[in-house]
Amino acid sequence: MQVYLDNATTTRTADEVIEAMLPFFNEKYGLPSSEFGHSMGIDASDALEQSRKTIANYLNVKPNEIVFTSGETESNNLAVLGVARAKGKGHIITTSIERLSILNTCRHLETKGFEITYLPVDKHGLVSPDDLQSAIRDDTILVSVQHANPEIGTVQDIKAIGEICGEHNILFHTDASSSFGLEDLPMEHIDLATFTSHLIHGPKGIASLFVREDITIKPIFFGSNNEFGIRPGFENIPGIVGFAKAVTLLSKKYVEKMRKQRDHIINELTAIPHTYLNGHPEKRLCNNVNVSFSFIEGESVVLHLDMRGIATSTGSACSSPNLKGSYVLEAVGQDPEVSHGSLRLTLSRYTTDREIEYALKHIKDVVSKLREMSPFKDEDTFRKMAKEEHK
Amino acid sequence: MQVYLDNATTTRTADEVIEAMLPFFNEKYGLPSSEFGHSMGIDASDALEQSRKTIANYLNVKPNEIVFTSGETESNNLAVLGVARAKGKGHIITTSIERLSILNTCRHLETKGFEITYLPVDKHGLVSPDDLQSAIRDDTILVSVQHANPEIGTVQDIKAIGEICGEHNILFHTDASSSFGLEDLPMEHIDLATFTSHLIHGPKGIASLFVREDITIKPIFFGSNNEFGIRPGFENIPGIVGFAKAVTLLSKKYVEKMRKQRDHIINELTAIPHTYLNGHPEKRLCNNVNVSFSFIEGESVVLHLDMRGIATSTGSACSSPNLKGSYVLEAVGQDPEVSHGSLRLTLSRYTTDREIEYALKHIKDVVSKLREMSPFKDEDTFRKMAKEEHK
Amino acid sequence: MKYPYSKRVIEHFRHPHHMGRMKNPDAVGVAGNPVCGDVMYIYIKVKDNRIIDLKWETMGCAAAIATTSMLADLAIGKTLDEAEKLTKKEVADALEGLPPIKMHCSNLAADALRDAIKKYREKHEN
Amino acid sequence: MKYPYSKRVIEHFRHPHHMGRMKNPDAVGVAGNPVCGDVMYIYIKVKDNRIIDLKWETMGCAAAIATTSMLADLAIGKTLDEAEKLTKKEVADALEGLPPIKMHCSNLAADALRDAIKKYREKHEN
Ligand SMILES: Cc1ncc(COP(=O)(O)O)c(C=O)c1O
Ligand SMILES: Cc1ncc(COP(=O)(O)O)c(C=O)c1O
Repeated sequence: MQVYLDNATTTRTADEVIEAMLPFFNEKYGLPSSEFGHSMGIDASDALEQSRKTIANYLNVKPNEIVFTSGETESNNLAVLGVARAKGKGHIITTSIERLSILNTCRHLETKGFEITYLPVDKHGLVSPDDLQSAIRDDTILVSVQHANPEIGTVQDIKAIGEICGEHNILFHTDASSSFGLEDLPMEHIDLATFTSHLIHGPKGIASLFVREDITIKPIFFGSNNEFGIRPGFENIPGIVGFAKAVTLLSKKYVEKMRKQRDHIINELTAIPHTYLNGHPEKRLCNNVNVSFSFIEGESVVLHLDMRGIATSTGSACSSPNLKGSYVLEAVGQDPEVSHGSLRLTLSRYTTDREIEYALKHIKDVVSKLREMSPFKDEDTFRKMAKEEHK
Repeated sequence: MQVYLDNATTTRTADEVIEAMLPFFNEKYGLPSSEFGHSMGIDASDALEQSRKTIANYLNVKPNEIVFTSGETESNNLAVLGVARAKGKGHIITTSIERLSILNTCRHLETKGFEITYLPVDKHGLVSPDDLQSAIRDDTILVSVQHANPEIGTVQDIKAIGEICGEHNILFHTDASSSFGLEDLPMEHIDLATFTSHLIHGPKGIASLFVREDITIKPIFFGSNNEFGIRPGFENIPGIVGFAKAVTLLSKKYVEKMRKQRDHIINELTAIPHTYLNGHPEKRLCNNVNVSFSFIEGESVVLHLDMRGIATSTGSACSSPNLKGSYVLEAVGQDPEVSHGSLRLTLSRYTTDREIEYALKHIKDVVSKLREMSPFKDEDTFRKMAKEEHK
Repeated sequence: MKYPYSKRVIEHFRHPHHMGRMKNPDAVGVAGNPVCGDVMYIYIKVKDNRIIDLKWETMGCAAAIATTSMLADLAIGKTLDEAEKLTKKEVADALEGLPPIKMHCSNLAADALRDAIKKYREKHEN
Repeated sequence: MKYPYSKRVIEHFRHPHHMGRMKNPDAVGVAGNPVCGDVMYIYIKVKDNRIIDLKWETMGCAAAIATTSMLADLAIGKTLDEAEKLTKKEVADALEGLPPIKMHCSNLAADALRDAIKKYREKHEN
């Protein structure tokens, strides 16, 4: 049995999406290069604008507020750098658990004279609106807070954050890639928002940035005058068509299903002794489970599970190419010895109950086998040894 | 009959390419997010590195010299901005007939204190190596000259240009998107080169930048540490796999076929009175025909041909969304009244002789019908009226 | 085929009305210029201050061709005073609209007609 | 399944040798720490200055588990002097190599063994 439980990394492209894209590869393969050009180009232009409309309708925004980009990373950069370049200088507020495409862009801006506040989060990964309120300065130009965290699943109070930004007339960006289709987003409180295709069973290599009509941002690279002058370059028409198709397939019924499955998994796993739930117990993505097992290390869990056909992920340092542990688990205050034992399971609409039963059985078995192998059997010894070596 | 003669804008994705991509949409849909993660991610990582190797082998360069990006525009920006950011200041030399992604990036850099020389071209679109030689200054940091022009097909002497750059120790970038697979490129004289997928029957939304191993450039956006730290963001695996597959399908035999077809078309069209060949008579892409018909306007030619199933393009201002004529035809010194009547036909490996005969018949017919409708019948009146209104 | 033009524009573009040079026109009007890509010549025959025939020659884009053809339909049979008042907007409306960008650059037929009427009057008032 | 590990590593990871706690060891060695994610306990039984039995417990990644298992195979039967000289490289080579990044962070079994031997000697030299 093959069970894919890494849907926060990427999702399977839906068959309906592939079918919608196919004609744009080898039949309607034109590009909208000229308004007064040939039919193949006009068809491409129609497909582009129709797709834009589909996504705008879903979000209840205007088509000219949707800009297509190559991915979440580019959209996030376009939002943050685009505002920074339009303003020239100032103060930006973000959080310590944003994506690297936000964090490293902010770090880059620090070298250019911008000042950045990285808001802390509580032990559940929540940003406090009060913290935001007190971080605001006269020269604050932008607040960027993700809708939901892809690792621990915590969903922020975007309405409260957006209202504070609105009161102070500060632009508010949210990376809503991880929550797209899973959680409602109060678009009326948001100025810029990132949505990516590959997390909603659309193709990779395409995303969008919502840019409220009355906002001016500057492009991050230069060329032709596409996408309202904000994003040059030929449009990835098959990708855009596939993205829009994926949006039409979003449905609340999947959310309900995943929420039930998630709660079942959390109940089963937290019943294992010395196991902690990471992230918020309630304000949490319907498809996200993240737990830490004391005494064992996550890479071995992921590897054993993979050998049994189950794809999962971990925040363990041993699993990362630079041996750094998850900065998100660090930000919520988890001790490193515990975060080594973290395991993330993320569901999709295609995840079946049978797959979940299979995965649960094997997770329990693997955890018990690895714990048998571990020198640690009780929290005291484990924590004490960690503390000693911390000194 | 449907005849697509706009292959310099974009090409049909080859069926073999689609077939190669398909499994990466809904079977092997993982992402290489962790080196020590699950099999689906490892398969994605293998596909990525195998594709990189395929493209590097074709170019006879090292795999770690190939960086994947979202398109020609991004690759060109990464080359020019990437060098500019690494150097901090200096002088850049380019030409007046580069792509907008080079020209507008250079214009942006002018606002940041960089100085740019835009080399002129001769009436055939050729850059003179002597002009380059004399433009070089002590603080010149980069030369960017396209391999071939997508509009008029002129192929530059990249070896001579690269040698001059080499002698002066100046980085040399070439946008080789339009010539990829059609003209040999002396990679040993080049430091950076742009290649895009959608012009060689690969998918849209994916391209690469060759960056010689010993060169440092800075990324243009920020995030995760992918692509040797030069291009962050999750990889578009299906796109990359499709791009690599398209490279394996390149073949000299198609070049030979297209060259013959091109010469036949040029012979037939220049036999029409008051018709001029744009671009170089010999140093010209094997798939490019560009002619100007006096007395008529290109948008009507393109539209009439489209109604007969033939997709072509024109440099006429009337065909562009901002009513500006082709800056390439302007740069080669063509009078605007003549460039309005330009028609570009660009071939692909799939273009058949039958399609060409069909197109030629209809082009001749359309030109003759539109000339019948035109107030101009002789060059003298035509040019004189243009001159008068120019004053 | 979904062109950026109305069906009417496409009809006139494909099968223009009254196209061609007139043998002995009473006046010839010109608008546009080759540098911009659109040039219209309008030839009129006038009788009792009424346009009894009109022919035209146009170099230009689809909008230029269609507007000249449309104008010919509209102008023939009108008195000079009536024809002189024909506006670009009337021509465009009769064509079921034009793309905004084409309204001013290619829709020059009314100008050419006014030029022809002016020249006719200059000749006949002398 | 093409893991970043050799077949040998995967074999030992799946079916580790000599794994478990030893009832009455002559000495226990430790290496690594929970903060870094890899901890090895090595239990030895010694007779006539020779390791006649070895067991181990490891918390850690696949490389940590496989190297401890491999080390057990290599050490059992060796004299203390021989066992003391076992290097990380020898362990890695016996496993047909390790990913470079894992060479130093997870390949700690030899250190744990040396720690056990040291402790054994301290106890028995007194
Ligand atoms: C290896 C890798 N690639 C890509 C990404 C996505 O990066 P971003 O959040 O910048 O889009 C991540 C996530 O952090 C990553 O770890
Ligand atoms: C409308 C349009 N889109 C995209 C492009 C490609 O632009 P670039 O050369 O910057 O890749 C062009 C070409 O100039 C263009 O005209």
